[in-house]
Amino acid sequence: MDSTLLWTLPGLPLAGALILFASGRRASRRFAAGVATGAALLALGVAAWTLAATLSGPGARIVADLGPWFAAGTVGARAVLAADPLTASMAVMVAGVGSLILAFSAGYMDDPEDRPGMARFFAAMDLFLASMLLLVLADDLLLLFVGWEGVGVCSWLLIGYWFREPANAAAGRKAFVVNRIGDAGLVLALALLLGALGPRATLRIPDLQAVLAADPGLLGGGAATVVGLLLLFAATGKSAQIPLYTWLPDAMAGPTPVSALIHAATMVTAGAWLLLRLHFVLALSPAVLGAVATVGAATALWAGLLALFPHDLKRVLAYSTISQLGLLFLGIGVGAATAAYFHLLTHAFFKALLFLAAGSVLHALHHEQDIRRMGGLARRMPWTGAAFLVGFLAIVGFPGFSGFFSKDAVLFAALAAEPTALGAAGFPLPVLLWAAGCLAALLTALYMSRLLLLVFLGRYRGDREPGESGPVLVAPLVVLAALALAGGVLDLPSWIGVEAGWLSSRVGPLLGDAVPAHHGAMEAAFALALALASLAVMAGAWRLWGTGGRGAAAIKALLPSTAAFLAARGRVDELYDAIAVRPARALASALAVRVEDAGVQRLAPGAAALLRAAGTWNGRVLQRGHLPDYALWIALGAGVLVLLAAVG
Amino acid sequence: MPILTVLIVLPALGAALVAIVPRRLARPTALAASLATLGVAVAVWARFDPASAEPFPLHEGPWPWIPDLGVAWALGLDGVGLVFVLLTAVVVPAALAARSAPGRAPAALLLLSESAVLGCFTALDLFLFYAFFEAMLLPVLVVLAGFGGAGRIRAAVRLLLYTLAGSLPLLAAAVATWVHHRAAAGAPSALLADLLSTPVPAAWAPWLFAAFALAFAVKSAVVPLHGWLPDAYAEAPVGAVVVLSALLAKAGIYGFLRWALPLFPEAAVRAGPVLLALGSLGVLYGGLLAWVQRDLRRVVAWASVSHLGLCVVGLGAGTREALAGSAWQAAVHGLYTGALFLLVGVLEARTGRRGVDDFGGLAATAPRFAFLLGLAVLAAIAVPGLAGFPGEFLLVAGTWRVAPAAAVAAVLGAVLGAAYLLRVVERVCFGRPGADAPADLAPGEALPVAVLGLLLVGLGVFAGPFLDRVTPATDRVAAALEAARAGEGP
Amino acid sequence: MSSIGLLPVLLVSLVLFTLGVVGVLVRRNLLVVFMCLELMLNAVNLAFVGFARARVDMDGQVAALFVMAVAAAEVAVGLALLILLFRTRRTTHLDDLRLLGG
Amino acid sequence: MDWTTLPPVAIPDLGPDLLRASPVLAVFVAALVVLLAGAAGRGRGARVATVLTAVGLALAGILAVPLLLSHGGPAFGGAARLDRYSGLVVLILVACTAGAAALSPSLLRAVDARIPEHDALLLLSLLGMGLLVVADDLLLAFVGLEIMTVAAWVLTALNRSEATGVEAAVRYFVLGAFSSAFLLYGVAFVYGAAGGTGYAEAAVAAASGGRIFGVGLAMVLVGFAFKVGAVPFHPWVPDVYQGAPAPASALFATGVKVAAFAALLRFTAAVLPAAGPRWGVALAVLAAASMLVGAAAAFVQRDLKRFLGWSAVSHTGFALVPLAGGGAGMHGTLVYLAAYAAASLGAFAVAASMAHDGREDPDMERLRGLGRRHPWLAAGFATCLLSLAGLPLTAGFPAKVYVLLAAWEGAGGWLAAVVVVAALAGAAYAVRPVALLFAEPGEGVPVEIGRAARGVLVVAVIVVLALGVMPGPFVDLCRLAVAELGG
Amino acid sequence: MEVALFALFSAAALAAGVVVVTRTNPFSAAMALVACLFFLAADFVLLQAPFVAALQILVYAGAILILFLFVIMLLNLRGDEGLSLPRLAPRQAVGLVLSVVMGSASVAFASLQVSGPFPEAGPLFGSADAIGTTLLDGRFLLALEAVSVLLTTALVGAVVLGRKDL
Repeated sequence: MDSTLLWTLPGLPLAGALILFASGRRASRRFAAGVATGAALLALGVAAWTLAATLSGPGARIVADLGPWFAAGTVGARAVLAADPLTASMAVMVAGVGSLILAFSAGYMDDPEDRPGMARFFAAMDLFLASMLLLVLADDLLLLFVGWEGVGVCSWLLIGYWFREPANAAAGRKAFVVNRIGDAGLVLALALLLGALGPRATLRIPDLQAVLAADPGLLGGGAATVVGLLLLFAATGKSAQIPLYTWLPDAMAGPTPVSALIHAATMVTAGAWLLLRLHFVLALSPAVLGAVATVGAATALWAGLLALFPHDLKRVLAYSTISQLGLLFLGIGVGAATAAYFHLLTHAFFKALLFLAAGSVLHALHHEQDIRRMGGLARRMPWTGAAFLVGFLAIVGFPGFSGFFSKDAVLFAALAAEPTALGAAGFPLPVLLWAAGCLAALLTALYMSRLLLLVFLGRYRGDREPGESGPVLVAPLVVLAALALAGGVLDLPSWIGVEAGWLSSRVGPLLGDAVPAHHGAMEAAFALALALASLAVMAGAWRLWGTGGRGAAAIKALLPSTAAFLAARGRVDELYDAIAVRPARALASALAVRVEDAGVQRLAPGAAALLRAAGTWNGRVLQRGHLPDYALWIALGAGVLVLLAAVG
Repeated sequence: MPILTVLIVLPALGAALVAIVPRRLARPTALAASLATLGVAVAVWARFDPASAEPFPLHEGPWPWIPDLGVAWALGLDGVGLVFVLLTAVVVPAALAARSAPGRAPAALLLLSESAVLGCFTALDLFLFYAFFEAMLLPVLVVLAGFGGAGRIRAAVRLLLYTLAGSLPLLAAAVATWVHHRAAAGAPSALLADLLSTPVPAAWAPWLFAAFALAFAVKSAVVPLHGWLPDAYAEAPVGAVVVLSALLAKAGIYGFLRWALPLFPEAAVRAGPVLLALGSLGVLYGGLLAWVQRDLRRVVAWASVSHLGLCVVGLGAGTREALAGSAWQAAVHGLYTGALFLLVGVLEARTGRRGVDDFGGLAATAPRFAFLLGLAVLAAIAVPGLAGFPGEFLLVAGTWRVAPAAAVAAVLGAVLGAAYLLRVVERVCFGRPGADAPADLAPGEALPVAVLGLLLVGLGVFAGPFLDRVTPATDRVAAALEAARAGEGP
Repeated sequence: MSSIGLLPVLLVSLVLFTLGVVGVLVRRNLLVVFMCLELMLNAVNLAFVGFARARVDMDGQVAALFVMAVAAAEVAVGLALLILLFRTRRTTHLDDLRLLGG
Repeated sequence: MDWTTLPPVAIPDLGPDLLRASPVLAVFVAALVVLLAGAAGRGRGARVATVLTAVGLALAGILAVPLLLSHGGPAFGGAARLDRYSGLVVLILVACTAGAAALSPSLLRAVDARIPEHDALLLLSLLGMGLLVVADDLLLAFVGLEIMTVAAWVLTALNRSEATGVEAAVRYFVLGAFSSAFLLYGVAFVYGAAGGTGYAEAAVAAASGGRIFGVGLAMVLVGFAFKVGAVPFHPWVPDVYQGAPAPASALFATGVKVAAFAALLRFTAAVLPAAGPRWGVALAVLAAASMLVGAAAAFVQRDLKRFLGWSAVSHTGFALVPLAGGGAGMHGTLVYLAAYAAASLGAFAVAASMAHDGREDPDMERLRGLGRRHPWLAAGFATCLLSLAGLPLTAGFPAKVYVLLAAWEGAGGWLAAVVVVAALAGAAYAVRPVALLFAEPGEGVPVEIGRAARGVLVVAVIVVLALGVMPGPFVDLCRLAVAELGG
Repeated sequence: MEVALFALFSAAALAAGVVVVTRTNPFSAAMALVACLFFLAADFVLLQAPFVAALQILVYAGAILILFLFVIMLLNLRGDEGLSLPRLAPRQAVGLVLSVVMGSASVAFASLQVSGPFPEAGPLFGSADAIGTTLLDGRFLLALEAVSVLLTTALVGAVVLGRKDL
C-alpha cells in the first residue's frame, strides 16, 4: 500500500471540515452531517485497512513522510505519520467512535434554531477528528503537538457551540486556557529534550527512543525526572487529571455528542496517549512513574467522590470520566501501559455509550439535564435504557463486560508493582494505589447506580412526556453497546485461559511491556472479589436511591460538612481562583495602575518636567533679566578662561 | 536592474503620484502603488537564491552618498531582510485598504513610510540604515498627529521623543563605530562588511552595544521602554497603527539581528542576560496588562508588547533556534497584529466604539468577522499549524538551553495570551448579539484581512521554505555570538 | 634710556581695565556704565601703546588709533540709544530694564 | 627698524585685491544707494529700497562666485584672505541677509517702521560680516565685527515704539561693548606677544607658548564666544532676538552667527593647533554648556522669537563642537551652520508673520491649529523645526552626524553624550511648536503668513530638504573650503 | 625721571578712574573721566606716542566727552542714581570678587613674564610721520577704509535712532 495514503486519515476529515466551513450558513443539517459522517466513515475505512496492514507481520510499520516541516538549529520538525498496531488501533477507535457519534449528531442536532450553525458544528467535529487522528498517528512530537492543540481548539469551538449563552462560551475558554497551561508543560518538555540531547536532538519518536536507549545518560542529572513531570503536567491538562481537571465538568456545556466524542472517548485520552507514546521517557525515572500513578489514583478517587453529588446528568458522567482516566494514569504509572491502553479503549466505548444514551435522554427531555426531574425513563425509552444499562455494567466492571477486564488489569498491575519501580523504595505505595483504585471502582458503582436509579428507574418526576428517540439516535447506541459489552475480548486475561491477550501480544511490546506473567488464580480472585464488592455497593445504592430511598438526605445526615464540601465540587475552582486567578488579576491591575500609569507613563512627563525645571531655574536665576548679572557671567567666563591661560 | 532600489523608490513615487492625482483617484493610486511594490517584492523573492553562499544573495551598490564620510547607498538582502521586506510589502496594501483616515495625505504618507521601512530592511550602510530607521517613523507620526484621536498630539510627541531618546544614542554609537573604523582601516566607510572587519575595542563595545540596543529596544517597545506604545496605538488611525505595530516595531528586532549583534558580539553575549530578563519581563508584563484592558486596541497593543518581548528573549538567548525564532516571530507578529488592528478598526468605523464589552454575539451577526478574528487570535497564541507556532517553539527551545527561566516566562506568556485574547473573542463574538450589532465585513474590508489570514495559515503549514531562507542569516549571527562566547570562556 | 619697562605699563592698564569692569558690573546708571566702558577701552589703548613701545613697533600705536575710532562709533550709537531709551521710558537706570528675561 | 629714519612709503596697488573683494564693495555701494534712495524716495522709498537691496544682494552673490571657484590667497597686505572659504561663507551670508531682507517689508509695514534704513543697515551689517570673514588679521576682524555689531544695535532698536526693542538694544549695546573691550584687550596682548595682529603671526606666537599670548587668546575667545552666543557669554541672545524686529532677529540668528563662527573658525584653525589642547577642551566645555542651557531654557518659552533665541544658544553649542575638536572635522561647523541657518530662517519667516494691530505678537499659542488651515505651510514650518531637532532627510541630520563625529574625535565620549542629551532636549523643545501646529485651533488671533514669508519658508524648506537628502556636494564644498584654512 | 612721571600720571589716572566708578553724580564721573584721559595722554607721551596722545585729547576729551556732557545736560541727569554704591546681592558680590580677582591675578601673573627696560627707539618713533607710514604700508589700508564704514554706520545708526519723526 502506498504509505502516503496514511495522510488521508487526518486528511479526509480535514477536507470535510474545509468543505463545511466554506459552505457556511447555507449548508443544511442533512448535507453537513452527511459530509462529516462520510468523511469520518472513509477515515474509518482507511484506519481499518491500515490496522490490517500493520498486523500483517510482526514489526510492520507504515511510515508516511512528507518531508521536513520546518527546521532551525537542532529543531527539525517533520511531517511524518507512522502506523503500527498501537497507533492504528487507536486510529480505528477514534474514527469508529467518531463516525458513530457523528451519525448520532445528525439526529441529535435537530433544533431549528441551530440550523445556521450546522456547518460550523459538523466542520468543527470533522476538524476535531482530523486533529485527533493527526495526534494519534504523528511520528514527530511537533506534529503530534499540532494535533494536540488542534483538538484543544476544536474543543473550545464546540463547548461554546451555543455561544449565545455566555456561560457556554466561558466554559469553552476555560477548557482552552487550562489546556494551554498543560501545553506549556509539553512545550517545555520538548525544549528540555532538545536541549539535553544536544547535537543528537530529535523529536521523532522512534529516533528519540533509539537515542535514549543508546545513551540514557543524556537525560541524566534529574533531567529525566523534569521531562517526565513536565509531560505528566501536560497530560493532566488534556486528560483532566489533578490538578488541571476543573475544566472538564464545565465543558459539559457543549452539545452532548461533543461531550461524548471529545470529553469522554477521545480528546481526554490524549494526555494518556502522550504518556503511552513516550513511555520510554517516563521509564527513565521511577519517581515520574510514581507521580503518574499517584496522580491517577488520587484523581480516580477524588473524582469518584465528586461524582456522587451533582444533579446534572452530564456532570456526573464528566466526573466519572475523570475518575476513569485516573485509573488509566494509575495503570501507566505502575508500568501496565498495555492495561492502561486497554482501559482507554474500553472506556472510550462505554463512556461514549453512556454519553450518547444520556444525549438520547436529554434530546427526549428537551435538554432538561437535572436528574431530579427524571426517573422511570427505562419504561418510556427502552432502547436507550438498555443501552445505558450495558454501559453501566461495563463501567462498574460487571464480570464479562469490557470494563471488568480492563479495570481489573490495571488494578492488579498496581498491586503487583514494585515500590522501587515507582521511586518509593520502602514505602508500600503500590498497595495504597491499589486500594485507592479499588475504592474508586466501588465509588463508580455507587454513583453510576445513583444515576441509573434516578434516571431510568423509579417514577418519572418531570413534566414533559418523553418518548423513545428515533432510529438515528438509537442505532449508534446499539453499536456502542455491543462494543462496550464485547470490548473485553481485545485483551482477555490469562486466567480465563487464553495464552495472551491480543493487545498484550501485539501492542504490548510497542509500549515496552513484556507479555504479562501468568498470575492465574490470584488475579481472578481479586477481580471477582472486586466485582462482588461492587455488587454489594449497588445493593446499598438501591437502598439509598431506590424507590422511596432518601439517598441524598441520608448521606448529608451522615457527614454533613463533607457532603456539602463535595457537593460544592470540593471548592477547587474557588481555590484556584483564590490562589492563582485572582492574585494574577490583582497583580495585573496593580501593575496597570501602580507601575504603568504611575510609573512608566510618567517617565516622559517626568523627563519633561525635569527639563522644564531646568529651564525655569535658568530663567529665575541665570537669566532673570538683570543686565549687570549678564555682564557678571561674561566677566566670570573671561576670568576662568584667562586663568586657564595663565596657569599653563 | 537594481531591483532593491526600485523596491524602495516605487512607494515613494507612488506617494508623489497620490499627492497630485485627483482626489477620488488617490486611494486607488495608493493601493496600486503598494500592490506594485508587492509585485516587486515577489520578484525579489524569486530572484533570491537561498543556496547562495554569499551573506547577502541580493545586493546593490555601494554608490556614494556622502563621499566625505564614505557613506554610500548600499543595499542588500539576506533571509532575515527578505521576510521583513515581504511582510512590509504585504502589510502596507492591507493598511491602505483600511478606510481609516480621510483624504489623500494619510495614504501618501503611509507609502512614504513604506519606502523608508523597505530601505531600513535593506540598507547595508550604517548611516543609510539610520536615516531610514528614523525616517520611517516621521510619516506615520504625521498621520498620527494630523488624523488621530483626541489624544493624538500627546501620543505623537511622546512617540517621537521616545524614539529619539533611543535613536540619538544610536547615532552617536554609529558615529563612534565609524570613527573607529576610519582610524583602524584608514578610509571612511560605514558599510556593514567594512565595519565587521574592524571589531571595536572591548572597552567601547559594551557602550556602543548599549546605545544600539537602546534604540532598537525603544522601537520594539521593550519593557520598560514601551511608554510610547499604548497611547500611540490607541490614538492613531488604523492604517497608521497597522504600519506602526506590524512594521516599525519590527525594525528594532531587525536592527538587533542585522547590526547590534553582529557588530558587537562579545558585548551582546555579555548583555544576553539583560535582554533575556527584559524580554521575559515584557512577555509577562504585556500579557498581564493586556488581560485587564477594556479597550480592544489596548488589548492588542499590550499583546504586542508581550509578543515582542518574546522576540527579545530570543535575541538574548542568541542560539540558532532562538534567533531564527525571533526573526520568524517578529515577521509573523506583523501579520496577525495587522489583522487584529484592521478588524478592530472595522468595529470602530462601524460603531465608534471599541471597548471589549461594547459588543457581543458577532459570531451570529458577523460570521466573517468572527472567523477572521478567531483565526488571527489563534495564530497570535501560537496554535500549531498556524504561523505563530514555529517562531514560538523555536524561541522556547532555543532559550531553554541558555536560560530555562526565560523559557518558562515565554510559555507563561503564551498561556496568558490565550487568556486575554480568547477573552476578547468571547466578549466580542460570543454571547447574545446586541440590538445595534455592527454589520459583517464587506468584501472590500474582508479581503485584506483574509489575505493576512491566508498567509497565517500558509506560513504555518509551509513554514519550511521561508524558515530555510531565514536560518542561514540567523545562523551566521548565532555563530558570531557562539565564537564570542567561546572567546570569553578562557 | 627709557627705563619704565613694560611691566608697570601693563599693570596700570590691568588696573584700569579692572576698574572699568567693576564699574560696568556695579553701576546702575547707564551713562556711567558707558564711561566705564571707555575706561576699559583706554586700558586697551595703554596696553597697545606700551606693547608698541616695548617692541619699537608702530602697529600698536596705529591700533590704538583704531580703538579710538571704534570708541567714537560706539559712543555715538550708545548715546543715541540712551536718548531713545530715555525718551521712551524716562529712565537711564539699569534696574528699570525689566521687560526681558526668562 | 628702529625709527631713526622713515622707511620708504610704497602704497601698494590695491586694484586687483579690490576687484576680488568686489562682493563686499557691492554691498557697501548698495547700502549707500539704498540709504539715499530711501531718503529721497519719500513715499515710494520703501519699495525702491527693497528693489535696490535685492539687486545689491544679487550682485554680491554673483560676485562671490568667482571667489568660490578660485584658489585665492592673501590680499590687502596680508590683512585678509580672499579664498574659497571667503567665497562660500559670503554666499551663505548673502543668502541669510536676503532672507532677512525679504521678511522685512511686510513686518516693518505692519509695525510702522522705516524700511530703507532697515535695509541699509542690513547691508552695512552684511558688509561688516564680510570683512569679519575675509579678515586674516585681528584688527581688521575687529573693525568688521564692530560694523556688523553697530548695525545690529540699531536694527534691534529700529522699531522705536516698541519698548522691548529699545531695551534689548541697550542690553545688546552694553554687553556688546563690554565684550568688545575684552576682545580688544585680548588683541592687545596677542599683539604684545606676537608683534603683530595677523593670524599667522599669532600662530607663531602660539607655538612659542608665552603666557602673555595665552591671556590674549583667552580674551579674544571671550569676544568671539560672545558674538556666537556661547554660554556663559550668551545672555544677550534671547533678549535681543526677542526684542528686535523679527527680520533683524532672523539676521542675527543666521548671518551674524554664521559670520562670527566663520571668523572664529578661521582664527582657531590658524591658531589653536599651535596653542595646545587645553583650548579645545575649553571650547568643548563652552559647547556643552551652551547646548544644555539653551535647550533647557528654550523648553519653557512662549514667545517664538525668544524661543528661537534660546534655540540659537543651544545650536551655538552644537556648532562649537567641531570647532573645538579641531583637525579634519572642522568643516562640520560650516555644515552645521548652513543647516541651522536655513532652518532658522524658515522658522523666523513664521515669526515675522506674527504681527497684528501694529505690534509683534509672537506668542506661540497663536500657532495653535495652523496645521488645519494651512497644512502645507505648517508642514514647512514643522520641517524647519524638526531639522533643528536633527531628524533625517532634513539638513539637521548630516549636521548632527558631523557634530557627533567631531565630538568623538575631539573631546571624546563625554561630549558625545552631552550632544545626545542636548539633541534629545532639543527635539523636546522643537516639538512643542510643532505639536501646537497640529492641535485643534485655539482662541487668539490666527497667524497669517504673507507672501514674502511664504517664499522664504519655501526656499528654506527646499534648502533644508536638499541638504538633508543630498548633503554630499555641499559637504564637499565645505571641506574644500575649510581645508584652505590652518595655514 | 620718566619712571617717576609715569608713576605720578598713572596714579592720577587710576585715581580718576576710581572716581569715575564710585561717583554717583554722572557729571562728576564725566569730569573724572576727562581727567583720567588727560593723565593717560601724558602716559602716552612718556611711552613715546605723542601722536596718539594728541588724538587722545582731541578725540576723547574733545569729542567723546563732550558728547557725554551733552547727553547729561540734555537728559538733565543729576546724581539720581538713588544709591551711593549699588547694593549687591551676596551672590553677585562673590561672583564679582571672584571674577575680578581671578582675571586680574591671572593677567598680572602673565605680565610678570615681561621684564627689563624698554629698548631704545629712534626719534621718529611715535611721530605722525611714522603713523602715516605705517598706516599706508598696506596691512592697515583695508582696516582704515573699514573704520570709515564703521563711522558711517554709526552715523546712520545714530540718525535713525535719534530722528524725531515717527
